[in-house]
Amino acid sequence: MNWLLPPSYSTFGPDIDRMYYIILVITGVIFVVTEVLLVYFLIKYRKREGHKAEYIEGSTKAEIIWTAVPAVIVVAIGLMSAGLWADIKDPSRFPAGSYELILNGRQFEWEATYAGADGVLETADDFTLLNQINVPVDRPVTVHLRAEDVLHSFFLPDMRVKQDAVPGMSIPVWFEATTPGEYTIGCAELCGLGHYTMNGLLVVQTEPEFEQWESEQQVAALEALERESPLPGATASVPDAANTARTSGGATEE
Amino acid sequence: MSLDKHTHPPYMTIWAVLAVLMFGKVAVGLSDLPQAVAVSILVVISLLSAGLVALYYMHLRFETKLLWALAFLPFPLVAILILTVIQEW
Amino acid sequence: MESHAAAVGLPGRQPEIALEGVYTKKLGMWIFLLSEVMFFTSLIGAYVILRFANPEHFASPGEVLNVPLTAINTFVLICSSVSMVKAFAALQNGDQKGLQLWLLVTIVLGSAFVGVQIYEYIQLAAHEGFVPSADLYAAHGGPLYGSTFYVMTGFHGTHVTLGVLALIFVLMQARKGAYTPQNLGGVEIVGLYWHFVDLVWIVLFTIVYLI
Amino acid sequence: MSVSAPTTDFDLLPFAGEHHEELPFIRKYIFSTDHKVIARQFLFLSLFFLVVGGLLAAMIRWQLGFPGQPMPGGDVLPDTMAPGGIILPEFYNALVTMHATFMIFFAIMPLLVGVFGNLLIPLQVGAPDMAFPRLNMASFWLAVPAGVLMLASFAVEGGASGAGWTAYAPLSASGEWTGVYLGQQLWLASLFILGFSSIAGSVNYVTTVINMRAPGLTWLRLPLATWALFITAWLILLAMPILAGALIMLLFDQTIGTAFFRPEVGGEPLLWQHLFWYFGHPEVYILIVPAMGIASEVVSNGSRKPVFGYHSMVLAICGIAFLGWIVWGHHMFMSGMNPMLGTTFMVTTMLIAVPSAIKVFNWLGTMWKGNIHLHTPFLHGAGFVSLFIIGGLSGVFMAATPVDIQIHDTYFIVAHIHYVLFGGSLLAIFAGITFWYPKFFGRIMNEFWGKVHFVLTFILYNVVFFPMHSLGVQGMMRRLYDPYQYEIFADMLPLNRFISIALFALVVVQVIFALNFILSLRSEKVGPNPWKANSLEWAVPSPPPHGNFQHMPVVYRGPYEYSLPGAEEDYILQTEPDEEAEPAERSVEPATR
Repeated sequence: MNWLLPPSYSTFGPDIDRMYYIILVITGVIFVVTEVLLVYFLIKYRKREGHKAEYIEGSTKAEIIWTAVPAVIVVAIGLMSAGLWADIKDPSRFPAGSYELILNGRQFEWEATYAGADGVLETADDFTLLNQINVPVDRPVTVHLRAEDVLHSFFLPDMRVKQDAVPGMSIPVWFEATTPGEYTIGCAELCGLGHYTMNGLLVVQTEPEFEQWESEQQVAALEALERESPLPGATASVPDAANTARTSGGATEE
Repeated sequence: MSLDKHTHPPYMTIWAVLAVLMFGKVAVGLSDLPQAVAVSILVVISLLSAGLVALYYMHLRFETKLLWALAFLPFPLVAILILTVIQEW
Repeated sequence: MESHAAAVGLPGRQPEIALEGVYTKKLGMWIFLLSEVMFFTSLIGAYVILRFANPEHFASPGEVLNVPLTAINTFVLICSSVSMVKAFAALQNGDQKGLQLWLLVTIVLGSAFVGVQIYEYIQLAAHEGFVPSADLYAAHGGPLYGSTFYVMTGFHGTHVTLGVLALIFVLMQARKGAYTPQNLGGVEIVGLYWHFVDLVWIVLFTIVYLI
Repeated sequence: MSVSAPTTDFDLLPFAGEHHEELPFIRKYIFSTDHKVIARQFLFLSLFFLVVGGLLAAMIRWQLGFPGQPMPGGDVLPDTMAPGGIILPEFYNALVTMHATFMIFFAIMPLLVGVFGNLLIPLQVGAPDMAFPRLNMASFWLAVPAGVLMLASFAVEGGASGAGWTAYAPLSASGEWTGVYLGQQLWLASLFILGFSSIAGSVNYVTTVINMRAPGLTWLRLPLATWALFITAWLILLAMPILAGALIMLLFDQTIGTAFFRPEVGGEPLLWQHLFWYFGHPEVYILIVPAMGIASEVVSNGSRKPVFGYHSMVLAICGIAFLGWIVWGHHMFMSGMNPMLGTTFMVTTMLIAVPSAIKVFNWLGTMWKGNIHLHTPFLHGAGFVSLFIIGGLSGVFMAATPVDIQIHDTYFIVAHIHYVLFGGSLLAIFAGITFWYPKFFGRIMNEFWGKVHFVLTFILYNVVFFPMHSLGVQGMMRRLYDPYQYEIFADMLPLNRFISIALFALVVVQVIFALNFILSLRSEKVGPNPWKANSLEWAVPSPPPHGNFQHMPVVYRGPYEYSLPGAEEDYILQTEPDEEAEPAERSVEPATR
């Protein structure tokens, strides 16, 4: 059993962890004090022959104290976390110059769509990735989160990122990875019988690695586009050959 | 509504007022006033006629203040729900 | 409840403890009406929010819905509210005949209201293609318009029908002379419910038909 | 004062025992309008559903502890659920959904509101029965079909609803996503009918408390159990209809194909979440406030000392009731709700921690300088207080929005839910059943086995649920059929297996309570006031006769005047005339002693 949060690898991760530990300390102290007090009272004031309880109806002074003190503590915690919450979730405070991509959740897989050679999302030359997202390290990334069928929840435990994907909405989610490596993508909202199979891979690459990977993908996408239809017709979301599509749990209704 | 008092509230006049208000609403509704203006007028009129029905036909006006409090209880909750959820869009 | 109190030799309730003048049945009905307010809040609130979220789904007044017919229908319901109050006033004066007459008028007006509404549904569904289910929806506006319209007005219509049934029951009791100026419980309770249903329609008519 | 033999016009020989397979029979279905009979009927109904909910929990823990392995006794289940005893993913989702639905709507809520509301309110306010006895009977006989419909949803084609007890749209809005069509519709219809049952009951409770209090029983002389049930009735009255409306809209989405919550035809999934949680948060206070009331009663009785700060306890309950309406957004921080709304809901949620803190400190204040009798109800009450502290404090983690990012929809939330619902409400229910057993059946439960059951339950309970905080902090999500698919959770299998085994032991330990409950139906009869308490229900014989009071009781004092200086006993019934009071008030003959 481990009460410490797993290590975080995003810029706002440590701030969230600090909030968790502050609350852990405060609630820990209150927990110990109250439980010890309870046990102490049970032992000290246990029934003894001839002893009578003291007729005390209460004391307004005590009431005021244990109304004001908890109120101050909880409001303080609230104010501390309000700023951090706005930085993470309020689109108007997202860092500028972030790398954009679209993530589409559907029953039992994640599909990431990257801007193709023209650098503009949702154009013919976009390339997609199934159940895998590659992002550059030390650079803010904005994921435009969407869902096709039911609610899903984009959860990066190592990056301290969680956001429900709602069909009909495109919700921006940002994070900035600090260390390259392979991390887990999870679905945290019940989305049907294959909910537990919706795990994916977040690959954080160094700048050169990412540049190289991205250009390869773009070229592959362009070639696929040429082969398929010489005229740049409808946006063909070409299943990326490089990534083996994971066999999803249930039949994915297209 | 104590039993001995037989003077009834002016039911017929209230009926006339309600009818006038209702047809007035229809006129405002079908007129081509800008929507914001029309909506606010309509809301005011319907709250007014709803109040009239509650006060005189449901005899709220002659009941104890506590019943007024009970009758009024759900309306702040209604306002909280609609005004909060509407922020979403 | 009265039979219990008698059985156990209980003197009547001390009025100063109870809510002065609001005897148990009336208090129970008022409290039930509060829960009804919240039920309609849920439906009307959903309509207001959905209309605010997707205005393009909804048509402006008169385009799809037949406002003149419903205006007359609303007038019918207002008249039924008056006849209900006249019935209650008649009972207070001890006029049993007047009570039964006005109750009958209320029942007729109430049934007329439900009849007109059913006729309106048939008109809308048959000719305009204005139906609750999204896939069959064909009228101007979008499927949300049909869904919200039918659920709100349908549940209100159901409440009016239940009101009419209750009024019929009260009329039968009145014929048997169950109500006296001292024991006007049943009539006042049905009256409160009826006025509440009329009150909901005043709000509903405005929001659905006129905005 | 001779007490004439209670002329009970009903013949009730309950031999209900909730052995696992056997359904509790009442030998004769009694269409009675006596609030005490209805309380007993609710008791047997909800204890039965408590057992059903417990079995579903055991199956969930089996799948999490021994994923994919055949469940002992699992071959009883049809192949659509568990071929060869191995639980299928869709059945697991149904288990998760129905465990929560049965426990919340058909076990804890009826046990707290249906059972103790019906038994205590008329007795504690000094009324012969509820304001509307027939409506009260209808309230029970509406809950039965609701329960039957919910049980039936397991047997229909496609199985029971698998969209979670919160039934988030669009997953719940159309069977296309889960393959469950009729099961989801039955789920919706069943809760809709249960809504009627709750509203009928609450209208009764509120009217009885307002209008039928005995003379002298002012608002500030009401016992805290009745205060809690009164405020809870208000919460039900104003919250259940919202759920009823939302359920109807979802039911039409499912059946007629309307567009309320189906995004592909223009609906708004977030609207369902707002409506559900606007009902949902008052609902979770409906599940805890009566438990707080019961805890105050047994803690004060056990400590032989007045409740510390009665006025602030009442204010705290009212505070919880008001604040309960403006916090629902904290269930939706991650749901795509406007982040600025998140900040407002975070502040209101932080504030609602204050009334709970006040109550905890007042319970501790009650025990301070008491003369504590460690009888079973008090033990459960003290257990409630200690576990409610943990439940309340773990709520602060989720109220802080950034921390919620990591722990939302993980096992941290599951731990919090079970600390307030199992450690909180269920322990208070055990306290209540043991404390008012004389008023239910005229006998008393065995103290020794009561203590054995408490100690084993308390220990095993913490062994099962405290580690779940750790699972949640590691990020393990809720409702995962097989969490070990994720490599980062693979090493959590041993801990999950340990929790599962501990839970099986916990379920087995509950047999002690069941046996104690059943065998005590035959134990020796007890007098009107075995626990030496003060409120009015202890001024009538056990079990109280039809009509409860021989004469209209007159109340002279508060409900918690334990160890009054100068009084010979350490308790004084509320009907005891006040020596200093002027003679006029003592004219009416006090009720039977």
